[in-house]
Amino acid sequence: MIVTLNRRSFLASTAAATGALMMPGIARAQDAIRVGTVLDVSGIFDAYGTPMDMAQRLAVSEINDAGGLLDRPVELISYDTQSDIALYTQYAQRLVRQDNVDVVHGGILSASREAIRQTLRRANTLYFYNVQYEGGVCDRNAFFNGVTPAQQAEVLVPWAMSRSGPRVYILAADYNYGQITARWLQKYVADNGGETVGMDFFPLDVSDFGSTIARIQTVAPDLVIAPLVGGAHLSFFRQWAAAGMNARIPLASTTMGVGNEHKVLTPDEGNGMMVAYNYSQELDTPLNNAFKERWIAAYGNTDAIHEIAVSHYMGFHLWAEGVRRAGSVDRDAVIEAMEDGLSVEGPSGMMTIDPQTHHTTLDVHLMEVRDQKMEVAESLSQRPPVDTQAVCNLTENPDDNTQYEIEF
Amino acid sequence: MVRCCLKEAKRMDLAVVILVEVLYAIAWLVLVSAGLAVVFGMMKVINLAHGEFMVLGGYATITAVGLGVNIFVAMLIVAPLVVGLFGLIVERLVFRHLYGRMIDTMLASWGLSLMMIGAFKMIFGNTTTGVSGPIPGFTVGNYQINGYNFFIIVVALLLLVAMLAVLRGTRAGLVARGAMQRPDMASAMGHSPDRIYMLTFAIGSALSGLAGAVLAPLIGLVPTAGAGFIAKAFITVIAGGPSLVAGLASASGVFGLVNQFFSFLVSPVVGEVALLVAAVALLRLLPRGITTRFFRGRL
Amino acid sequence: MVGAAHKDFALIVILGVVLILGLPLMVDTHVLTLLIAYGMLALSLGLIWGFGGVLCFGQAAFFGLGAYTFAVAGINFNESTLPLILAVLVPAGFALVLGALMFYGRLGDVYLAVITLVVSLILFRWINSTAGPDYTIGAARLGGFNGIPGFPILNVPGRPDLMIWGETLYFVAAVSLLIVFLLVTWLLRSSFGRIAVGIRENEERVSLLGFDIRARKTVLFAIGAAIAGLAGAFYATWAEVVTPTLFSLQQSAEIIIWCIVGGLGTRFGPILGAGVLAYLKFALGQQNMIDNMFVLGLVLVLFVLFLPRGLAPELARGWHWITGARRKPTRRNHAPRAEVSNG
Amino acid sequence: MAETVLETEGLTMRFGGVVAVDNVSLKLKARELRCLIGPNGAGKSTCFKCLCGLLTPTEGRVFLRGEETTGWEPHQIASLGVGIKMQVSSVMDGLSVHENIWMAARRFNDTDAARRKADEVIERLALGAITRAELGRLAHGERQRVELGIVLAADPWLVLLDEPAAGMTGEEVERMGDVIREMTSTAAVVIVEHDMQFIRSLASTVTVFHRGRVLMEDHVDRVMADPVVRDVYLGKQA
Repeated sequence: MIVTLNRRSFLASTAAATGALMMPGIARAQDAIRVGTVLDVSGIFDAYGTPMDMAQRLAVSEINDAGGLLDRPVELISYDTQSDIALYTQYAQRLVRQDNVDVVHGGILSASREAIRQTLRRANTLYFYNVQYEGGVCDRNAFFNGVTPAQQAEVLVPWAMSRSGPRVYILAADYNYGQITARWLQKYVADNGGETVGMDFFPLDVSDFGSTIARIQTVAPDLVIAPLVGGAHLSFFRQWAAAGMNARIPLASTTMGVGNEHKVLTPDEGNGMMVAYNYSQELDTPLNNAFKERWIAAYGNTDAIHEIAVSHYMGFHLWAEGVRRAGSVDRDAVIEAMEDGLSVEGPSGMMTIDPQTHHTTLDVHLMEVRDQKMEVAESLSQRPPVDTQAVCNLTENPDDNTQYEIEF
Repeated sequence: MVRCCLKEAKRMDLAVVILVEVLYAIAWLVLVSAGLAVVFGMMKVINLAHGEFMVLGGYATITAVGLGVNIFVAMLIVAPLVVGLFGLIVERLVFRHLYGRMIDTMLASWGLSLMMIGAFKMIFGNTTTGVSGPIPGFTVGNYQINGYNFFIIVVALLLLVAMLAVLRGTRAGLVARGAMQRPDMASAMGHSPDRIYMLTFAIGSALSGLAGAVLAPLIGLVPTAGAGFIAKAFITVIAGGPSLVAGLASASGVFGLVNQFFSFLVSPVVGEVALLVAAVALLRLLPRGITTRFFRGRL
Repeated sequence: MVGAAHKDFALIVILGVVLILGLPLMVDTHVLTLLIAYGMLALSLGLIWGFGGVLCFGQAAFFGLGAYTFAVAGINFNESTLPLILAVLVPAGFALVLGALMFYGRLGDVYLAVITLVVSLILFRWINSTAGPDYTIGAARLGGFNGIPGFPILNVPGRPDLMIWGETLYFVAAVSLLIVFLLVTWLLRSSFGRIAVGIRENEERVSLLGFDIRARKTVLFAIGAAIAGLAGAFYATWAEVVTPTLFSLQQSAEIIIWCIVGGLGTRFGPILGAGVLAYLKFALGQQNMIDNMFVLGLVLVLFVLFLPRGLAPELARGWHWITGARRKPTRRNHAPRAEVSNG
Repeated sequence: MAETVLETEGLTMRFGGVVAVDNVSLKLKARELRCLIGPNGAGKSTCFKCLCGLLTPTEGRVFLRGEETTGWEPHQIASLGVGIKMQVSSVMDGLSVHENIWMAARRFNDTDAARRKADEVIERLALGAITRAELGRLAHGERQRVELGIVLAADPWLVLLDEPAAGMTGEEVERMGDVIREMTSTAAVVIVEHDMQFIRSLASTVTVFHRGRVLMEDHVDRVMADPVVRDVYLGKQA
């Protein structure tokens, strides 16, 4: 291999050949469909990743128990990215070059998604990002089934403000998710006649919030909204409660509970926090109850189930349905089948692919944490991803490859 | 009229809150650095596994609490004992073969730190654990403060006083002071340096364990949490210079003040960077530490 | 002497070419490229520490700086030749300033370690908090925790459309490492290198001979940083993403361990150490039985205790023993880590 | 009249409250041999360190060949052509005899000339047998000779020696004396020394230090005969 003329076209045409070349001695099970995942099963984001990995394995075993996909078994190749963004590109490259997978599911933090999205696009390997995020990514090679700000924050903000007051303080994780989400929150606060009186960003390893809690008190907001992420940021909620602030200023979050934080915190620490997600374990639907039973059969109890584990599970089934409809695992065939407005019903209700954005239309529930549970206060059914729809149209512009950010 | 005074009162409250936060930051640095300072002061050895010793203290506390031990007993007694004992074993196994080889000792302790992180991951899982603070919130006028901050401040203060008392008032302290000034002095006085080093290391480890234990309720404990402690402890001890207690207190004072000032004014990240910049500036100006210029000859 | 030098260079080139062609038969070139970037990084510290006596606890700072420079400049210029040069120059320039600050301040060993450590921590903290949209250099967003993905990878000079990747990247990186190795060999044979070794052995003596050790140490420090920066650029083009963890303490720690395990005071040792340990880490990362940090730590402790001179001198001794060609007695390597500073 | 190569003016060095060197003024002519003596702690070594730039005096000035060098770095002073040997044997242990001496010569010569110069010095000091040996493995006397070689290799016009004869055997001391006398044909030499026998054999002018001050300055024989000096010196020694 000498210097290649055009790297992209080269990769596309020889990805399969390279993979085979690199591991000459190993015979492959030609008939298995190969699914790759990259998830943080260890490190400070393991609270997100481990249940997602469990959900992934559950979904794969469900499909294999039912005879596989297109009469072929599904083989899962998963890598633990150890909460290290640099490992994402490494393992993504390995998945496409060496393991030669048919699809990649995974990525948790938006940073990890952006680290691998281009690699997978270049390699023409279909990518599913199954986690709630800040919205706006427009890429025909990728599908998104997590809630975006227009689905989540747009309803959470007015609801939380109506239960507290118009002066809002925002505390966000300092990376693309937190930065962009904070700007959406600012917009919705203003749209609802409120005022953002303060905004702070915290790197993901900050765990001492003492000075911040004092600062918030000098501003005395009516409401704090905290899109904080990861194990270190969990201490904010602890310290907030330890200072007795939870009795004084109501708190809402777009992320709290996604990693089952409400189960790690004591009831006293967590009670009253307001959130909005696509899923709650407390949803009493036949599909959710059946799902929980299967989960219990596999893992003993439902402790680990959380929002993004379920969306990961749903994302995998969305892809599986796309493969069934397409009758092949070929990337273009699957994309076309998916763009046909394909939908799947599961533990979190109905999910329908929006062909224009490759995002999904889904249910959103406004919830309040009560005794380590998320009690549903209000359900809003089938909300489309209007934020991304406003900027992204893959039907007209299939080569688009940008993440649009909210201008404010 | 009433309004102005309310504002005045609120400002007073805020001053109290900030004062408590600053004292807390200083106390935090004192606690985090104490174990390292003892080992460095006596043996001129930088124990780079210090952060992991602290994490071990944290895990010891959490495990003990999980077994039903009272949290204060777990923090103040169980954790220092466990970590002190661990330090003793490690000193016998590894470090005593390396005395006089300063850089090698540092590297071995670094290796130990990596091993401990690995062991934590295998034993406790690469995940975040924690306990909730045992002290309720505290009201100052219009403000709420984390009551646990006071506990940290008191522990740090008691620790400094205890160190001073031991160094000043006991025979062991006398020997220790001798050893700090001239390493050969202690042996001349008829004390085996081997034993002194062993005990110093064990005591330093116990202090690390104590620090990790009392800080555990404030943070989410992960196997790699030690890295966050060692750098600041390292900086504080070196910047403090040769006098144990005075160096610890003065360096912690300067850095805690700088850190909290900027944290409060801008953000915690800027506070931390300000601390680091202050450290570089301080070492450039006083390359042998604060206590070579001020507080000379004190403890 | 001149003849001996030529023979040495020829030997290095022959061995180098054999290794470059032979290694891909055993290890996947994708992994090898990473090992080469790490080997170059280890060589950079091996030079300043093993031959100059400067123990830098923040060598990763220059590595990260090189990688970030490559990424940021690549996004701005849309090609990679100038960025590659900048990736060498920017860390070198930074090291000149930092080195001057430290060495002209007559800081002792431990203080040097603290300052380098603190500086790399500052860089890490700063880079890690640049996620906001305001932190841009030209067209490049620094991205904070996200790092910078999607920058142009290495291309043939003058031809941004001819990209170098995969197996080609391996050969380019390997030949670059060989060239850097030859340059280091030449440097160590020059007066500058020999005086640098003198400084390692006895700083005061050399200054009393009339050499300005501060300037010399600063220059050597900058050369080390330049090599680390180049390694960073190769890492960046290999990984296709740069993240703040490049600046981390963990990364700095690994470089030091590579040097110790490979053999300080040798040129080949650090490269060997990096190759062996990075491959070990990679292989251990594939399994969940035993944590790779644990193994790495254990290796370091065992080496410090039982094999403080590292692998390379032992291998050399074994080689001489096998060939029976003990032309000169094996030198006791006075690595600068054996002394106790009483300053 | 020979030119003045070394001069100090009111040289004073304080450490905290201790005055180690107190208002010392020295003057040395070209090719002069001068010994600084005095009991332990008299300040002669501190004074020596001020001369070669290892310490910056608190007060006072140092001139070398008329140029003020107060506060200069050691390497700047050495660069003027001053050869310095410290009290504690200070060589590059990991390097060979030849490399050590070559490095000293390299400061004032190019690579090849430095090699020739090193060969010459090695020959002159009869170090030929151990030229490739590593310094760390040599006996004390040999190391001292190598140090002298390091000083000679730079062709200095001023040589500063701190206790050159310490720890040497009688025969070695004798040879050292010869080398030093030979040095004075081209350079002024300052020696800090304890060993009275050695000083006597050099038969030079002596400056006696006591409590940081210059007690007396005269020819060695007259100094040794002086009752005050005997009192100070021997009183302390005993």
